[in-house]
Amino acid sequence: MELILDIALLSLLLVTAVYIAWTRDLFAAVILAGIYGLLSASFFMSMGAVDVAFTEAAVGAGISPLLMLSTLAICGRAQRANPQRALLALLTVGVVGALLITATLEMPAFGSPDAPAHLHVAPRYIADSMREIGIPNVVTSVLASYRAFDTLGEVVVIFTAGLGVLSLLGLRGDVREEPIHSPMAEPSHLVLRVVGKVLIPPILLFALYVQFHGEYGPGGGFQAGVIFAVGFILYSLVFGLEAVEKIVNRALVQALAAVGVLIYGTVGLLGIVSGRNYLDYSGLAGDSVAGQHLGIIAIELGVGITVASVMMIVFFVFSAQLARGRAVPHAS
Amino acid sequence: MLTHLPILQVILPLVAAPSCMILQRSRLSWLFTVLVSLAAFVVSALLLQQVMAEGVIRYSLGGWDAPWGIEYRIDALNAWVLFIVTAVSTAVIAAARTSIEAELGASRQTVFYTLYLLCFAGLLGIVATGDVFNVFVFLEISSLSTYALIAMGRDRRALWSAFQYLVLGTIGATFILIGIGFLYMMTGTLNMLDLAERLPAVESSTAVLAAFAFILVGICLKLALFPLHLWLPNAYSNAPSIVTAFLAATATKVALYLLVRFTVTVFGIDFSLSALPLQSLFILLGLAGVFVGSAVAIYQSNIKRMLAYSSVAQIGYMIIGIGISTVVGLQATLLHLFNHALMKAALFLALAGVAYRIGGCSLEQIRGLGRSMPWTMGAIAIGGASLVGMPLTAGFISKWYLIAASIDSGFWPLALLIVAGSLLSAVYVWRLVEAGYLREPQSGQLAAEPGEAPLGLLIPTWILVLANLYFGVETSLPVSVTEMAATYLLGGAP
Amino acid sequence: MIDSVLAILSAVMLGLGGFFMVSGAIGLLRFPDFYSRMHAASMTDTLGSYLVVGGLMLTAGWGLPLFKLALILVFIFFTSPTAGHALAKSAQHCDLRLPGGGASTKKADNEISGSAQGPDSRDVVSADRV
Amino acid sequence: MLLSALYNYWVVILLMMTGLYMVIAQGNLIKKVIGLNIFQTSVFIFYISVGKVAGGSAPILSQLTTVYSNPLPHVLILTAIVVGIATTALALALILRIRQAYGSVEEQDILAGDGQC
Repeated sequence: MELILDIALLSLLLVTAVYIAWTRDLFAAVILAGIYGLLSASFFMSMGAVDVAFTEAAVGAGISPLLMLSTLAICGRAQRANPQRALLALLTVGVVGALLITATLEMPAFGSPDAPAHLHVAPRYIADSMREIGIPNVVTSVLASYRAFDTLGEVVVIFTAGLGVLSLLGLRGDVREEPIHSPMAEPSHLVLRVVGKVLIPPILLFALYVQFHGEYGPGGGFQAGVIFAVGFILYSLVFGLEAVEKIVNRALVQALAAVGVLIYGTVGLLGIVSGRNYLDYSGLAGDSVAGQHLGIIAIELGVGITVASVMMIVFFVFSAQLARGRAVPHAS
Repeated sequence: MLTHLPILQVILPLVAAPSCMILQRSRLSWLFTVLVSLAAFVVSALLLQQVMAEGVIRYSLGGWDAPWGIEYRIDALNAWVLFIVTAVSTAVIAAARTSIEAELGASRQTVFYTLYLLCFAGLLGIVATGDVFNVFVFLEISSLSTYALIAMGRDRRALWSAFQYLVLGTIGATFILIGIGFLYMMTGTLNMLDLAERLPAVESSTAVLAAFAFILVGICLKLALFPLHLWLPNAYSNAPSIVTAFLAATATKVALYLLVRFTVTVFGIDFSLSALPLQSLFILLGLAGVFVGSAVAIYQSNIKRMLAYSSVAQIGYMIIGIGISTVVGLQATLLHLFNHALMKAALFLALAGVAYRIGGCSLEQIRGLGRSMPWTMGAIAIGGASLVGMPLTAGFISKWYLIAASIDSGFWPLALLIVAGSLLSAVYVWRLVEAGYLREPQSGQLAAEPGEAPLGLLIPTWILVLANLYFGVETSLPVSVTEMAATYLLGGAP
Repeated sequence: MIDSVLAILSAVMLGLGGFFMVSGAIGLLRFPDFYSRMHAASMTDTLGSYLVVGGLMLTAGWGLPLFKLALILVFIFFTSPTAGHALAKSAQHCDLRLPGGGASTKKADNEISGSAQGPDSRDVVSADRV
Repeated sequence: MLLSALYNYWVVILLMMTGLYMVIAQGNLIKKVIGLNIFQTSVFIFYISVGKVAGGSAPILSQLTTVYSNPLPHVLILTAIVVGIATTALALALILRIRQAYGSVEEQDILAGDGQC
C-alpha cells in the first residue's frame, strides 16, 4: 500500500516537473510549481516527516507561488523560447545526473533500518530527548535545543531576506504618490469579502495553536509565523493594502522582525549569564527539563515573530509594487 | 568570559545586526558597526593568541556534546582566517561612511550597515563552526546579504550581476547541500571531526566520492575558481565600492578556507589526493586561472574590473599552493590568503576614494591622478607593487613561499610559470601606474581639479598600505601562525 | 455491531467521494470551455471532499482527530465554493465569454492536445488576479 | 532488488536534473527561479527519503510505537526550506528591479541592453 502511494506521488512529481520545464506559459508554470510543492508535502507526509510536510505546504504551495504570481502580474506571463543554451544545459545535467546515479549504487537501500544514518547520532535523540528535554516531538527537541544554533541561523536567514527585499524594493517609494486602490473593495465582491472576514479570526487562532502546540505535535514557530502572516495577507487581498496598514504600522512590523531575532539571541545569551554555554537553556528554570521547556517556548516565539513580520513585509512590498505597476501597461 | 570567546566571535555581529536595524539614524549605525567590527577584531586577536598558546579550543553550543549538538572548534587555521576577516572588515567599514553616503543616498544606509553586519557574521560563522550543516546555514546568511549588498550598486548592471551571482551561488550552495546529504547518509553524522573519523571506513564507496565532488564544485563556485569564475568580475565591478573592497578581501578567502577545511580536515588529505587527480587538477586550474585572469585583466579599462580579474588570478596562486600539498605549499596558500586580503582591500579602498572624487574609475579617468590625489594614487601604486610581488611588500613573501614550495617538491617548471604569471600582473599594474603618473589629465576634466580623498577614507587605506609594507619586512607573525596551521592540518605535531 | 455499520457506511462514503473526485477530474479534462470545466471541478470537488472527510470522521472515533476533521469540514464548507466563485468572477472580469462560433477551432485544438494541456493555461486571460 | 531499493533515489535525481536544466537553459528569469525551486525541493525530497525507516512512524514519541523515522534529516530540511523561500523572495525582488531597469525579464534582452551580447 505504502509502495503504491510512493510510486503514485513520485510519478506525479515527475510529470509536474517535466511539464513545468516544457511549458512556455509562466502562469501555468507557477501554478504547477505550487502543485509541485503540495505534492512534495504529501510525499514528506508519507515518509513520516510531518513537520517538514507542514512547512513545505505553507511555503512551497503557499507563500512561494503567491510571490511568484505577484511578480508575474508585473512582468507578464509569456516566455520567449530560447534554446540557445540547451546543449550546455543537457551536458551539465547529464554529467551531474550520471554522477548522482553512480553514487546511489552503493547507497544503503531505501528505508533500510540498518543504514548508517539511523545508527549513529539519531538514536540518542529518540532515546534520550524525553528525559533530557521533556517534550514528545523529537523534531522540535532537535530543532530548538540540540541544534538550536542552526535554527538561529535560519531565523537570521529569513531576516536577511526580508531586509534584502526591503532594500531592493521598499525604501524608495516611502512617499506614496496616491492611495493604492484595491479592486476587491468594489461592492460586487461581496462574497469574497464576507468569507474573507469570516476566515481571518480562525486563521490567526490556528496560528497561535500551531505556535504553542509545536512541542506536542507538528508545528512550531516557523509554521505559525507563516500562517499568522497569511491571515494578514488575506485581509490585504480582500480589503486592500491601506486597510491593513491602518492596523499594522510598517515601521512596527520592520522593528518586530528585528525583535524576533533579538529574542532568540538574548535567550541564548541568558545561557551564558546562567553560567553555561550559549543557547543552553538548562539554567533558565529550577530543574534542567523545565529550563529547556521554557527556553524552547521563548525561542519559538522569537522565530514566530520574525517569520510572520518578514513574510508580511515581503508581501506588502511586492503588492505595493504591483499596485504601482498596474498604472503602466505590460510590455508583453 | 574567555571560555566563551568562540561564540562571542560570531554572535556579537549576529545580534548586533538587528539592533543596528532598530537604530535608524545612519551616522549612528555606522559608528555602531565600526565598534562591533572592532570588538570582533579584538575577540579574534584574543582567540588567535589563545590558540597559539594552548592549541585547539572547543565549544559546544547549547551544552550538547559534539556529534549530537553543534560544536565550534577553533584551531590555528580558523583563528588565522577569523583574524584576517575581522581585521580587514574593521579597516573597510571604518573607511565606509563617506563613500556609502555618496553612493547609496540617505534612506538606504541603515539597511546597508545591517546587511553588512549580517554578511560579516555569516562569514565568521562559516569559519568558526565545526559542523558541516551549520556551514551551509551560515553560507546562506552571508550569500543572501551579499546579493542584496551587490544589488545596491548605482548602475543597473549591479542588479543583473547580483541576480547572476544569486543563481550560481544558490546552485553552489545546493550542491554543497547534496554533498552533505551523501556524507550524512554514509556516516550518520554532521560533525567535521566525527566525519573525519568515520569516513575512512566507507571511503571506497562511490557515494562518498560523489559527496566529495559535489562539495568541491559547490565551494569552487563560491570561490570563483577558474572555469567557474564568470560571476565574479561582474559582481565586483558593479557593487558599491566599499562592498567590493569587503568581498574581495574576505568572501573568497572564506571560500578558500572551506576548501582547505573539507579537503584536508574532513576528507583527509590522503583521500582527497587519491580519490580524484586533485593534485594535478588544482595545479592546472590554478595555473589556468593565473594566466587567463591576468591576461584578461590587462585588457580591461575599468580598474575595478581589472582588479576583479586579478582576483581570479590570485585565487589561482592559492589553489596551486593547496595542489602542491606539502606543508610549505599549504603555508604559502595561507600566507597569500592574508597578504591578498591586505592588498586587495587597500587597492579597492583607494579606488573607492577615486570613485568618490571623480565618480568613476576607468583608466581614462585616473590620468594624472598622481598630481591631484597623490596619497590615493600612492596607495594604488604600493598596493599594485604588492600585487605583483615586489620585494619589501607583503605580496613578495607569499610568492616566495609558493616558489620555494614548488621547487622543494620538484615542480621546477611550476616555479617558472609562477614567475611568468607575476610578470603578467606587472603589465596591468604598470598600466595603472602609467595612467596615474605619466599621462596628462584628460583635457575636459581640468576645470575642477579633484582634491584628495576624504581623510576618513584615506587613513584606513593607508593603514592597510602600511600593513602591506610592514608584513613585507617583518614576517614573524604570519609565518609562525601559518606554519603551525599547515603542520597541524597535514598531521604533524599541533 | 455499531462498529461494522460505521465501517460499511464510511467505506460507502469514501467510495462515493472518490467517485465524485474522479468524475470531476474527467469533467475538467473533457468539457469544452472554461465555465463548464470550472463547474465540473468546483461542484464535484466540494461534494467529494465532504464525503471523504465525513467518511473518515465515521471511523475516527471520539477524540481530537474527530474534532480536527470537523474543523476541516467547516473550512472546506467556506473555502471551496468561494474559490469557485472567485475563479468564475475573475474570468468574467477578464471578459471571458462562452465560446461562440469563433471559438470552435480552439475547442478542437484542445481536444487534440488532450490531457497534457492544463485546463486554465489558455482560457484564463490574465494572471492579474493574485 | 536494486530497483526496489533505489528507485526512489533515481526518481528524485531525475527531478533534481529537471530543475537544474531549467536553471541553465531557460532565458526567462522567473522560469530560472522556478527551476531553482524545483531543484532545491527535490534535494529536500532526497534528504527526507534518507530519513525514512521502513515501518517507522512520525518522530513524535508515544506509548504506541517504538520505531520512528530519523528526525535529524527532518530538522535539517526544515532549515533548508526556510533558506529556500528566503532565496526565492530575494530573487523575485531582484527580478522586479531588473524589470524596472531593463524593461524585460529575458536574459537576451538584458545582455543586449548592456551591450554585451
